[in-house]
Amino acid sequence: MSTQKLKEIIKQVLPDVETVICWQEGFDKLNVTPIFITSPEQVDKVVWNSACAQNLASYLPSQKKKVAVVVKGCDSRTIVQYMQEGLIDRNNVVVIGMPCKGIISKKKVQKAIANEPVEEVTFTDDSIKVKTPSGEKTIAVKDVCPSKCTSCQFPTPIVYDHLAADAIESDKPADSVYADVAELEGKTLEERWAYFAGQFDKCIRCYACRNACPMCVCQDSCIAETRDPHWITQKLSFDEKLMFHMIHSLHLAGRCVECGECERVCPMEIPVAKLKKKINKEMKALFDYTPGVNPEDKPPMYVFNVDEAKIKEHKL
Amino acid sequence: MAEKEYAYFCGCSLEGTAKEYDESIRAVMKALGVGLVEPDDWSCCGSTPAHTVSHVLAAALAARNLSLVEKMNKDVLTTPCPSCLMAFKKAQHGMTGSEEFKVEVNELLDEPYNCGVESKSSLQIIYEDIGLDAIAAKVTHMMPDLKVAPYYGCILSRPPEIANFDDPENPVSMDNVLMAAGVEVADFAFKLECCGAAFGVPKREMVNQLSYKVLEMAVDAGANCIAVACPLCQQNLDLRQGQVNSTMGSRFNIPIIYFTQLMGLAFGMSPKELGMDKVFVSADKITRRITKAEYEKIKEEEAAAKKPQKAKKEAAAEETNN
Amino acid sequence: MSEVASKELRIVGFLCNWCSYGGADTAGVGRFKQPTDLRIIRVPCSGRVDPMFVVRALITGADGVLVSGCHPRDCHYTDGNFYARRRLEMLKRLLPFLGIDGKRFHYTWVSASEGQRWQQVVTDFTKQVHTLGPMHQK
Amino acid sequence: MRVGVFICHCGSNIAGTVDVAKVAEEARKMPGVAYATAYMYTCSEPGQKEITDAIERDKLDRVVVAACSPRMHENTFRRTVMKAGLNRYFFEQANIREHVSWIGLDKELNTKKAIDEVRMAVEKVKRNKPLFSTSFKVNKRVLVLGGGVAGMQAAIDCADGGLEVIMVEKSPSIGGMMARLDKTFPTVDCSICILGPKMVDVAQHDLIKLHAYSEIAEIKGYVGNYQIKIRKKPTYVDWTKCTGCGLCMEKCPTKNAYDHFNFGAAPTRAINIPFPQAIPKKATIDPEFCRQFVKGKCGVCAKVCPTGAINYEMQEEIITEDVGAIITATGYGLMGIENFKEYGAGRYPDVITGIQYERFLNASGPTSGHIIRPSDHEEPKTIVFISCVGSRDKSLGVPYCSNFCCMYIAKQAILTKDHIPDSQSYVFYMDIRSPGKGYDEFTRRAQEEYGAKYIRGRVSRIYPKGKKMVVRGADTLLGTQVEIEADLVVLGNAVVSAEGAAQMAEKLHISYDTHGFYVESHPKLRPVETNTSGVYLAGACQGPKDIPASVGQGSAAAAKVLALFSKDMLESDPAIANVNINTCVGCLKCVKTCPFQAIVEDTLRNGKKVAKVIETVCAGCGVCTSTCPCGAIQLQHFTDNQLLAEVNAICQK
Repeated sequence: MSTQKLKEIIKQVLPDVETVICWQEGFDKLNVTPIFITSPEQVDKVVWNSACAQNLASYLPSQKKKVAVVVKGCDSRTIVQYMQEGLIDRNNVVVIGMPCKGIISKKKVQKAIANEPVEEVTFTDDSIKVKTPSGEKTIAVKDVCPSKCTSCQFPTPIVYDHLAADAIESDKPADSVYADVAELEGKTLEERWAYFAGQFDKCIRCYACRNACPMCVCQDSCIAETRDPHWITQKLSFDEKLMFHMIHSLHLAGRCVECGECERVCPMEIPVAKLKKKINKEMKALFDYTPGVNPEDKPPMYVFNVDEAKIKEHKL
Repeated sequence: MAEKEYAYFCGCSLEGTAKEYDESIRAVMKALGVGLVEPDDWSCCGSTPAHTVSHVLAAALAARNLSLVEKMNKDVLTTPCPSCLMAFKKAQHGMTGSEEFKVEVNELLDEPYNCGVESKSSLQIIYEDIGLDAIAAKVTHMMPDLKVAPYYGCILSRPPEIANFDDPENPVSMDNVLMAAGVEVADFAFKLECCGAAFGVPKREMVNQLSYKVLEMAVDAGANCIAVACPLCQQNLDLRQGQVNSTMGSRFNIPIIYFTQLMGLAFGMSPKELGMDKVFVSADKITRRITKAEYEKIKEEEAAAKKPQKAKKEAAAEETNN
Repeated sequence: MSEVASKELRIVGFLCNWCSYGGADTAGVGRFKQPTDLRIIRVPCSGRVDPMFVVRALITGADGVLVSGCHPRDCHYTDGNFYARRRLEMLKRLLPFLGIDGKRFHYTWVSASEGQRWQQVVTDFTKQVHTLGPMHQK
Repeated sequence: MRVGVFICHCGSNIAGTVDVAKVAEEARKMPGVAYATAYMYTCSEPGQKEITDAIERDKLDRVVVAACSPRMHENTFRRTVMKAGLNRYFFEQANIREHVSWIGLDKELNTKKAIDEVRMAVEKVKRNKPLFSTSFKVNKRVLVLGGGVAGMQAAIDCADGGLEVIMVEKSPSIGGMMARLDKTFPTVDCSICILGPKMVDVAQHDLIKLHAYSEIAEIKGYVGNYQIKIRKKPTYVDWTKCTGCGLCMEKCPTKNAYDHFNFGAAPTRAINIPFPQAIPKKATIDPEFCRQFVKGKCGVCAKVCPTGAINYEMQEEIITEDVGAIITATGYGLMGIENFKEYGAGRYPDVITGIQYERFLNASGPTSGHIIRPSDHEEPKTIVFISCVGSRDKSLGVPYCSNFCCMYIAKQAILTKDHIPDSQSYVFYMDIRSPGKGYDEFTRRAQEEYGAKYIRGRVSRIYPKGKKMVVRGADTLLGTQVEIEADLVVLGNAVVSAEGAAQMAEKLHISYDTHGFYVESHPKLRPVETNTSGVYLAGACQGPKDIPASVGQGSAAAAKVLALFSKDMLESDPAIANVNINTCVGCLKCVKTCPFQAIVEDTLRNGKKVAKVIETVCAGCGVCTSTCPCGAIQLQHFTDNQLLAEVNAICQK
């Protein structure tokens, strides 16, 4: 594993930065949490394994001084998007890239071990061995990974200053990215409505998805909770739940970097990212734009062409 | 297997009076690598009489054939006859423009027509799909005595919103096709003039007068041949040329040849194969052919003879300017 | 007309002040008869129309939403409708994915002089929404 | 909150198809409504008094009037509520005439719709905030775009009124289309004789600054304060040295340059002064034809110029002028002859356009006033004029009448007879449109005194026959086909918008119609204003117009500018964007999308980055408001909550 190299890089960059944002072990080995390293002694706490799910780049816009951050390939798109939107100063960020072959979804692992308490976890490159009171179980990462890993196009970060392991090429076909969207598109209007109505009705409006989203820049000013403007009431009705998810999706139009944090943190297991992925698919079709890939790109909703090649006038 | 393949509707005229049009099109298309497939069991396009009686019934006659094309999984139908073409285009225009009309027409058909076929004249296919370069590449022979007035007739490019091809007032497609085939083309002002059309039966004198004007203008333009793309035009100008002469006191003897026949001659095909023997006013005297190589040699010699004069003239001009 | 009159549906229109609202006025002045389902909200520019207004209207009871602005290049604010075009096209493509028929939402361009075009847009869109019927309840 | 609702009958305009009493009754039930009534004519003086009285009597603090379109009377009623002491933004107008009573047939449904419109207005007005204008200084200089007769009239009137005028003309001389004309109808007086003095006035007026051979590069700013960038195109002649002696033109060896002034009626020299009365009377080199540019050698004009004014290295120059108002008088164009395929599309030299013929008639034209046939320079005897060539022809995209062709064709027929007494003119026409003073008499004179033969019908084809052009058309009065063997055919080709009219409109932020003509603010009551305050229209840029109408509009536009500039300070529209610095997260997406660059980044004292609106630059489009994810930037008077209130008023499950 490349944990050792990661630690070396962190030690190397630490003197130049205020803090290094990385992962550490949480209350058990399946739960990894962020660590903000400010002194060399903390470096030993650093872990790198398939449980390192958090998108640490999310912390960047709120940093006032120069920091270093460790990112997986998927997380790096967040940095690129921040650069496109001018939300970070690239000169103030040291990016430590961590090539990644896939992470695990805690929820899927827990299901695989029937929600038993976790006693010990051993990580190998492509599997994890979980020890529970009823015994040991080896699970392949690909069987419990979040859906984003199954179509991962960027196993190696797009931007980085240091790379903590050898770069990896994607072995997933490009058209697999929107396979789930395409599958839904194949259904009827009524089936899709039934699907989304069922999913969004589960929402408890905890806003965890919003809080985890790296692109939700509004922080405390989120219009889901303001009276001025009063887009949405506090009523826990389906309409208001749907409205909230539409607000989230529309605000992320052409900006969602598909890091999957919203779905990872959702306690109700709502496929929160689906609508955003659909918009991304359309952004690709309309403007040949994929969020968080090229720092020189401009998010399509903030620019225009006088003659839009792909937008045709709609007839009644 | 041909490179391109189109559904082909020859229509009734091309099975009879305009046999040579059909023969020459098939020959030329084959040479150009285009396949033509006739729909099985095609029927009358509706022609001129049908739409004067009922638009719905006329459209149904046309749509029946179009639905056959749909069944062949073809989305383009080509027909050499402008009258058939207009019948198909009008049916298409009416049925796509109005859902009501479409339903009305389809009620009359065994197999409904879903409006998935675009009809194009064979001239359009040759001009747009095959292209001038491909035509020029096939030319083996030149006809140095020939000067042609291209005559389009009234409905090949009109009305523009239905025909949707070439310029409605000054079409140039046949001019360009013939020029690509190495044929000299005259500037002909009566490209679209009425030949008299189907009035040859009820009002023969009128047709004679109208045809006379077209023939006269062609001769005035210095042409010794009129190229046509319509069986009816051909008939009025060729078959009735004698009638014109006797009623108008003229002495026209100008061959009326389908543009595809001229293309075929330029491609080196035999006059027999192109049905050149089926026209009334013979074109034998004006269609003397020499090979392209011979022609180019003559041209080179002519240019060489002119060159010293030209150079001298240019030098003189330069001097006066400075 | 009788079909429309028998049962009105709720259609919300967002019209830019300079072109489409003027076009609707022109239609009125010309007495170009239209179905009565539409309720018009005046905005300065189609660029002011946040797609969330459309969503809010559709979620809270509208059966159809129509947005109309100045023709591209003719925006009173130069670029407003260019932004609108991108945003509304995005929404137009998203709605059916969610299960809301895209035909319930239409965006178009009508200038202040196009009274007849406005009549046509309203008539056709109202007809289109009526063929879909009332918006589904959850 | 106490809202007053006033429903206008508008005579029977509204009350005829809307149950206004029912609307008032329903309005009374709406939350917050303290008073509701219906009145015969709310906009009348007693109607307005009804409103002010009610505000006082019922202590109303918000007012809704349900009447005609707010585009009609919003300002009227805003002034009314202001008179009664309310802020003028505490007013909303529900449009129940144009959008309800005039378009719906069913009274019951109309009434229902009117009630909804009132409910929306009530909900909106309850959320309206008092807004206050700020004053700003006016730059009392005016830009006149175009030096044709309309622009010149506007410039002279403004300057006579004491305003500084900047005139920008794209061609080398002012004068426009009128300078090209030989005579004017219906008086048949010499065009340049009456225009010339005006041109001199423009040139010599102390307050008019002329930029000829120049174009607008950029327009920034707003009413009262525009910054104009003017591109002075290179003439390759130093105009400060050029005396207009014309020696260069005489000696220029390139004799085949396209003559823009003569519309190509004959070729000209590559260095030329467009016409003898040109102002400024200076030479310009056409680099498209000049040998020095095309071949890289010649230099004849530089050799012969007595003042050494020729400068082949001249570059374009951008200058800046600040003005407070703009008069647009950019004129019109003519449809190209290539569109008329049935008339030969320019292939026949003896088929020419009306303006080319005008140049042949003109004593200072290419033939010194001799009518010739371009093909062989012989004098034509049979001349056919065709009117409505392109005009009133939907298939060419010109459904409108070009306004003055009937008249100039009559004039040209008269002049033809004067020039060539043994000539015969024929005029093919659709209708004779001569509704001006003395106009119809004039067309009768052409026929009765000058023997022009008028044939009512269209020409279907023109074709050559020997040296003649055969014009074949229909005579619809006789019901026959006619063929005329003409020596010369003159086409009255359609008037179209000026080249680049659309791009100019985009620079000016004004509307143009599908044909490229500029749209006035109101077709009847505001004919020279545009929807952009500070920009006015004069002449044919708004639609085909003859000389008297263009001159009238020039003066009208000047009067509007003089009225605008009669105040030293202007009031700003307070309906602009406003940033809530508490909720702004400083993502600055609004800065990216603002079409006017009216939003900038600002840093608060606590170091927080926020957006800031430059009030005078903001035009109030609201693109920022729909861009802002957290609703921190709100377009005043069209805030999210105000629009949501309207949505909620109609969408309730």
